[in-house]
Amino acid sequence: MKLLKKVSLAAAAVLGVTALLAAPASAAVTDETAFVLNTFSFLVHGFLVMLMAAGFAMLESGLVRTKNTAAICLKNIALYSVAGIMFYVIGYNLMYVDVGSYIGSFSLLYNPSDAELALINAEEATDEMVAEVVGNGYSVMSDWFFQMVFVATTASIVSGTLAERIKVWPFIIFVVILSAFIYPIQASWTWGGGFLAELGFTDFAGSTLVHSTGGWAALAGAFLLGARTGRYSGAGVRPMPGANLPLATLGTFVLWFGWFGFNGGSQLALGSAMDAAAMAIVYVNTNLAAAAGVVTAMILTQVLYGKMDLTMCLNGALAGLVAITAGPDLQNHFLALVVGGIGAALAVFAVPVLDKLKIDDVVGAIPVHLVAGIWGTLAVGIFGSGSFVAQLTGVVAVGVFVTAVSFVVWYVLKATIGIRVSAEEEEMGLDRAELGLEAYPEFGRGSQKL
Amino acid sequence: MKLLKKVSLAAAAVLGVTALLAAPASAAVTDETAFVLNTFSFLVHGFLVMLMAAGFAMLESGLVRTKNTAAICLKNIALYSVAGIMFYVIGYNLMYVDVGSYIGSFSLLYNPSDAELALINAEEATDEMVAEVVGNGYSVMSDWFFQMVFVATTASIVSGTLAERIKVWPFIIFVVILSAFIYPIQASWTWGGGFLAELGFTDFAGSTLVHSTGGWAALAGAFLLGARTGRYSGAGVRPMPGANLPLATLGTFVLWFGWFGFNGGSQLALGSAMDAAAMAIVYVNTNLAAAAGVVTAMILTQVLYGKMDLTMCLNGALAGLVAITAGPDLQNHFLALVVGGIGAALAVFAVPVLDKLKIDDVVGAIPVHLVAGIWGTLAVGIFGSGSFVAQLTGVVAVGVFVTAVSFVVWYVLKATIGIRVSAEEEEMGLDRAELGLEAYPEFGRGSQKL
Amino acid sequence: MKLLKKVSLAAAAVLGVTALLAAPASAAVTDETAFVLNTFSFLVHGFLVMLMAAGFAMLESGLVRTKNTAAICLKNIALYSVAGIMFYVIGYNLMYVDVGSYIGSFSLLYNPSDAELALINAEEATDEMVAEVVGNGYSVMSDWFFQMVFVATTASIVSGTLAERIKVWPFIIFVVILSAFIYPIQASWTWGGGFLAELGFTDFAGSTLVHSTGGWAALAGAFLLGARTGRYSGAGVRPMPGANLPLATLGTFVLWFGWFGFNGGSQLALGSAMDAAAMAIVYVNTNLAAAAGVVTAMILTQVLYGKMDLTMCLNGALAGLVAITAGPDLQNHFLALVVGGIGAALAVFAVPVLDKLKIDDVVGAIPVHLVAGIWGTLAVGIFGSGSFVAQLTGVVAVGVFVTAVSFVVWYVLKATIGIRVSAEEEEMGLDRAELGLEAYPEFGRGSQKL
Amino acid sequence: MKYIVAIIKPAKLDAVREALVDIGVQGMTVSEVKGFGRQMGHKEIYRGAEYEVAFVPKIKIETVVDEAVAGQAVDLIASTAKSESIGDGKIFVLDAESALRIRTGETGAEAL
Amino acid sequence: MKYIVAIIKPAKLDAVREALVDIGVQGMTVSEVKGFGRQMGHKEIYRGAEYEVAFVPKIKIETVVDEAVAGQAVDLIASTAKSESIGDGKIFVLDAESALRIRTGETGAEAL
Amino acid sequence: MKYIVAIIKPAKLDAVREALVDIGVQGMTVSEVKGFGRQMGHKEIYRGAEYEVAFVPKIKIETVVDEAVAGQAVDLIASTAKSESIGDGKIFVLDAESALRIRTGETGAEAL
Ligand SMILES: Nc1ncnc2c1ncn2[C@@H]1O[C@H](COP(=O)(O)OP(=O)(O)O)[C@@H](O)[C@H]1O
Ligand SMILES: Nc1ncnc2c1ncn2[C@@H]1O[C@H](COP(=O)(O)OP(=O)(O)O)[C@@H](O)[C@H]1O
Ligand SMILES: Nc1ncnc2c1ncn2[C@@H]1O[C@H](COP(=O)(O)OP(=O)(O)O)[C@@H](O)[C@H]1O
Repeated sequence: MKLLKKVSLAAAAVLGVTALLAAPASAAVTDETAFVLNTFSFLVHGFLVMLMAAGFAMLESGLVRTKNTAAICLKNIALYSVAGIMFYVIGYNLMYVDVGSYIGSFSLLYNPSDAELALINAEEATDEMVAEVVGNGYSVMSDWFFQMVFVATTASIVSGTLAERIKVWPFIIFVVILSAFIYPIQASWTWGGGFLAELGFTDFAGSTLVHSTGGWAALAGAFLLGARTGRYSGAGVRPMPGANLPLATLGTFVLWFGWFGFNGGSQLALGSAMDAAAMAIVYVNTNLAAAAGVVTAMILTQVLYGKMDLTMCLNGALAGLVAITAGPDLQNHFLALVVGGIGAALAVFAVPVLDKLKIDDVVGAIPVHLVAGIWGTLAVGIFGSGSFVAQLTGVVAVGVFVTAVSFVVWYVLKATIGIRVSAEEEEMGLDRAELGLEAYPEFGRGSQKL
Repeated sequence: MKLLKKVSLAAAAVLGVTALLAAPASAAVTDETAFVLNTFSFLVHGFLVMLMAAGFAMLESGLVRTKNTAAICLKNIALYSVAGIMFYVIGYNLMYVDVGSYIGSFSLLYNPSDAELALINAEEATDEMVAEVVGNGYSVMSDWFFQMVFVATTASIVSGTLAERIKVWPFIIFVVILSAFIYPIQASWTWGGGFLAELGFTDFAGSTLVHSTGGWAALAGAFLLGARTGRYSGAGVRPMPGANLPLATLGTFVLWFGWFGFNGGSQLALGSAMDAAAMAIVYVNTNLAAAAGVVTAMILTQVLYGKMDLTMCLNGALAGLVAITAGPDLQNHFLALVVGGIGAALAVFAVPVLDKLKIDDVVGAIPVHLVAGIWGTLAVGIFGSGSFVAQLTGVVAVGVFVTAVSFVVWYVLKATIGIRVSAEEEEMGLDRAELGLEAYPEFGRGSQKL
Repeated sequence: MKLLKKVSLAAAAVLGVTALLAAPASAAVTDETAFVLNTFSFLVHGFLVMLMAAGFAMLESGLVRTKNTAAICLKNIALYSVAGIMFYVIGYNLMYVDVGSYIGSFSLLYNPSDAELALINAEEATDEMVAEVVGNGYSVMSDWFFQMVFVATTASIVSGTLAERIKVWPFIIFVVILSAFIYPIQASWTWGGGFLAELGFTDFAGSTLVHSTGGWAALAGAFLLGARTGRYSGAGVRPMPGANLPLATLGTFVLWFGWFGFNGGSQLALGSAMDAAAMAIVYVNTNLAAAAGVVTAMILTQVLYGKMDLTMCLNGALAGLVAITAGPDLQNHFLALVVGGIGAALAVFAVPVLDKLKIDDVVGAIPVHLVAGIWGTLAVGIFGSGSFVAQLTGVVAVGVFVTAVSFVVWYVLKATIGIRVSAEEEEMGLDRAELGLEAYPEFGRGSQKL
Repeated sequence: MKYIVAIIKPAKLDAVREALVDIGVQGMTVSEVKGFGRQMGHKEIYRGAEYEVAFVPKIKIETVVDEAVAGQAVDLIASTAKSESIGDGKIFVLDAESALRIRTGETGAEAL
Repeated sequence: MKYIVAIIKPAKLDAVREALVDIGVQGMTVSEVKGFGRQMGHKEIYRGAEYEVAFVPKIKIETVVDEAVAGQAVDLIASTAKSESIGDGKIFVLDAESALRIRTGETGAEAL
Repeated sequence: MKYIVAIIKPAKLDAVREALVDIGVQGMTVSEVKGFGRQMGHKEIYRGAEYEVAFVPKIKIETVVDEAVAGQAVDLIASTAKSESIGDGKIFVLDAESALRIRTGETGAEAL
């Protein structure tokens, strides 16, 4: 279990050294090799998580209606880009640099360490140069890369909930604030070594820090944005079926794939047998929790509705993944089935509840990321090594902060430039209204063949 | 060439040690480093194979008709989930734990080793703890993860053949039995070190153990399930063109991508220069065989039908991959072109033959996985290091066992709960009949825009 | 910065050794470990680049009209296959084996080294065997694999520009010549250590060698092939909107994902802390340049056209990636934003310019790969370590050679078998005309449901 | 019997259907069409090139009704489909000589 | 000449086409439509919310035939398209004043 | 008023629309249809099995015009849509009893 997503590495490095002194040199992993392996782990797991941006894009493209598909594609590639830039500009520093209890440094930009540049630029690398670089345990930019992709995930969650009616630019502005301030600040409390970390709150890969955070921000937005026109008009709910379920399925598989990077990489080190073994355990728990989520959703929808609902089963897989994310280091894999299954069940039940509350969540991001994320975080206090009270504190602290700030930001956006397209534009679809094109110009009603 | 997918590792470890003693310590790979590399190889190659589940889902989504698309998506994510769970519950133990000649242990669940847990939970890791863990050569759960994804592949093959007419639940039940018993038992004969291994039968990554096994199970099912209504009515064959060929193309590329994990990871070790060099050879053969498959299918369909058939070219790529899977360690890469090309040719010719036999294989899984799988396995006896007789014996033994057991299982399912939807449901499409929704609700006939 | 994509490795190995002697053996990376890591880096980054073939296939499938979708899918899987085979048959040798100033060896086929086969086949690996293999720094076939996937990228670029009107077979023939001769010969000048390398021209991962090369070949083809019928008839340009923008978006994300392999792997080594740190820097620059490209395109299209154009934003991401590819080792990441942003801006402006010139580039490959590729190469002479004159020389030399040879090849093809389908076939669509099937048989006009 | 062809805005379909049902119209057949008329299509920009989409999506309702209710049906469709904005559509009435219900073989008014 | 409009179940299209060809009908035009009638649409559940799909997929066949064969054609369509189950569809007959074959300029019966 | 139904080749749509506009036809409604006629469908091979695609894609234009211009409109459509190759299509003319512009309530010729 890693309290601090960064500090731990020092530990790892130390452990490497211990082993080194203890064991015959020839048997252990050398410091430089550990450095390379730790760095490569960040890069490999980082590119896996990066692909989750594509996963979200496909999931959401499949679950919106055709007339809003191009807009959601644009939002997804835009948010991934903006989140990365803002995290480079300031986010990372607020999250990890000189973190006190509540926030890091306001310094701008984050670049390679002088030690690394010295080594890279050296005519002839001296022993000391190497040692100084290796001392950090991993390359600084590999860590930045791995941390960066998490921010984008948080932003992706928001886009799914608010799809089909939010204007593009206000959404982008919210992403700027989310990735530059909201996410990094709350994350510094735990992974940055802030007060939640000291409190003993633990979140291995971000059920709360990443997924619930996205969920809370989405909830605040959905509340102020309102439901899609006609969604809750008159009696009951008017479904607006997703237009392309194979894409939604692809997106879910890609997210599942990326999650091995999300959780596996959060072991944060690969420089020792201990880390390698622990990482493998994380992979297995991640996969089993998702599998349990799918099966749970299949059975539940069959029983509740008399038919399996594919979209709910996809949600189930993701809910299982979100739930296990806070503690994928469970040492008895059977518990991963339990955690994932319960997470999926909660998501399945949460979907109609949200509709009752007239909170319109287009892709089910709130049930999946917020509800299952809370459950997963608390589960660490039940099955895992964490304390329930500490876990609960973390959930509440992050929830209150993110919801409050997001609400204010959304509110200001709404009051100023406005966040919602006009009724006509909504009827016409965001693709034509905001992008002036169509996602599938040759299919169905809008066909440009005519 | 690895006879036993597990035992070999010990060998690798040993070799590591030898090299270690022989060479100046500073030059060789240390034991712990080898452990980390072996483990990481399982994880990286494992996540590649995991993505093949998405590849199969897209391939099949693209090759069925729209009205059955959501159902095939559901089956694909369900089978991947169920296969993983069953392999955890019992499959792995039947395949690898205390394997005699014909079957492993009936014990339940498979969890991390005590040595690993001891190391992970240690306040201070002692030298002995590390040594004990490292002694195994790789982390136990990393191996489980890599083995698990193979089971899912076997199940995916079945779903493609039986698409568009099989009921979801009976199919799931078959997958439970396939992944819990049928696959592990026959796999134990070879990779578990059973009688086929002793006989000298060799199957590097599973042309027979994985692909033909899936093919035989699919064949038995197709025989009992019958063809899609109207498929062979009256004169000749009525084609039912796949509804979304870009998705089928994407699926094929993704499978090709995953195959580097499938074959490359089956080197089973990365802890020495020898293993690294051998793994690179596997990658190259895998890619060349697939490429030869595509080109062969292009030329053949051009010559035979006067037009290139995209779906056949996709099948050709996969047939090339399946064919090389039994022996991707060929030391002259030119032979990979030969093996892959012949595999593709056999698949192209097998497609109409199956139609003659009125065996309705929706996506061509039998030509690709069974026919090319048999060829690839025998090819090891021709071009590779294996003995032809041993290879033939393996093909027959596995074929008889899998077909017989699958037939019985399908038969019982058919006689009890039934495996086929009604004619009306088939006409309506499995999506509406079994899932109560549509994969593309806004396109074409079923459009919910009206 | 690597002048020679191969030679550098020797350097890396040497450095490894130096560090070794200098430092206490136990602290450094051992030679064999470095060999394994270098090899694994080639394999991992190689499979990432391989997936770019799928990315191009989806991008192009999404940007053509439905009636030409299956044909573009076929071309994409065919070109990847053919390029790989031809690079094995002769390309690699022309590029890397005994390169003088202008060309390598005309020898055929490329197989594992005797040293590696000796080690792999040894009953008992001797110390010397290992040392001899390790001496090479990386496994020879892992390098071949990584180099091979680059050729396919070059060919993919061509297919996008010429889509919707070129005949399949002539295109394939061009790909044969491109991957067997045109690409390897010009690449040998730089990465093979030829005259451009001596001149000090540098191209880290191929802005010029890969992307501009593809762009020049496409330009020559587009010029001789002519525009799609009706595209420039009468006043102004008649747009022919891409039929499936979610697929185009997916393709862009997949390309972005693969680009970490493209640029990251071009560090060519992972066997030391220096290489690992440098590789991480490459990853970060790659991501930031693409992100800047997206944001730039969003803002530009909003300002220029009053609406964001999704397809231009996708182009922007790719233009940013192409631009940074020549020098992703920038040590101040802020510059990556500048390089990527300018690359995207140039691409956005180039699109209408090409239309003015009546050069019909279906997917915008020329603005993205040629224009941004030139910019990125020159940028190394501005922000990076390269000399502007040397960079310019390289751009011109490669441009002249590739354009001239491509023009001749296209010309001969046109004069002999012809390269363009008939007007009727074009109206009917290449899918029915050349493949005799439809990509989406159930949707829209061609629906086979009737 | 009258064969009524109504071209309306897609958003109005449900309202029109319900209105017709209320006055006892038992059936109708609907299709997605493209319309050209006074409501000009819109200009769009794609990759920097401006172009005109000449046709606008419309819904065509075909319903055969008894002489007696024809006028009422037309008025009802008109009032329900009206949005006062350009492009509301048209209603055409043709004469239908006969109608037949396939299932029962009934003809004339019974068939509607 | 008579303008026959037949709304049938999609599954019956091929049978009807062949039947018509047998009695010498040389051409027809077909479109995918949605039907509303006695055969009510079906209920579906999506993400826990039940809803009604009001319209059912149907096929519309339009064929213009000579006065003489009109009756026979209608009966034939009716008998072939019949499945006795609700939703079999309707056949309407209108009068067509003229027909013209674009390719040849032929008019009247020759044009059919 | 006349109700003109023209079945043409998809490629001819733009030309026909412009021609009609030139003679003052203010509106038309277009749909994608499948045609069966003398122009037989084409054979295709899929995965080694040959089959016949019976129907060919066509465009159906419906336009209601004033008695006066009907003849001219028909001739114009015919001349514009003609390619002399089989499958050019047909033009049918029916009588329309009334027309109504929903937006304004205008009827008769004003409604067109
Ligand atoms: N003469 C006509 N014949 C057939 N359809 C017509 C005719 N005129 C208009 N339409 C249909 O009615 C729709 C609306 O007509 P339009 O002139 O655009 O607006 P408005 O109904 O407000 O006058 C058109 O899109 C077209 O589908
Ligand atoms: N009055 C009508 N006008 C136009 N189409 C009709 C009418 N009545 C029925 N239809 C078409 O016929 C189809 C079948 O009619 P329906 O009443 O559902 O079953 P049945 O034909 O068995 O009575 C409907 O779906 C609709 O498309
Ligand atoms: N009797 C008919 N009724 C309705 N539509 C017809 C009829 N005959 C032909 N058509 C339509 O006209 C199209 C062209 O007719 P076809 O006989 O194929 O060629 P041509 O118009 O050159 O004789 C057909 O595809 C069909 O859509």
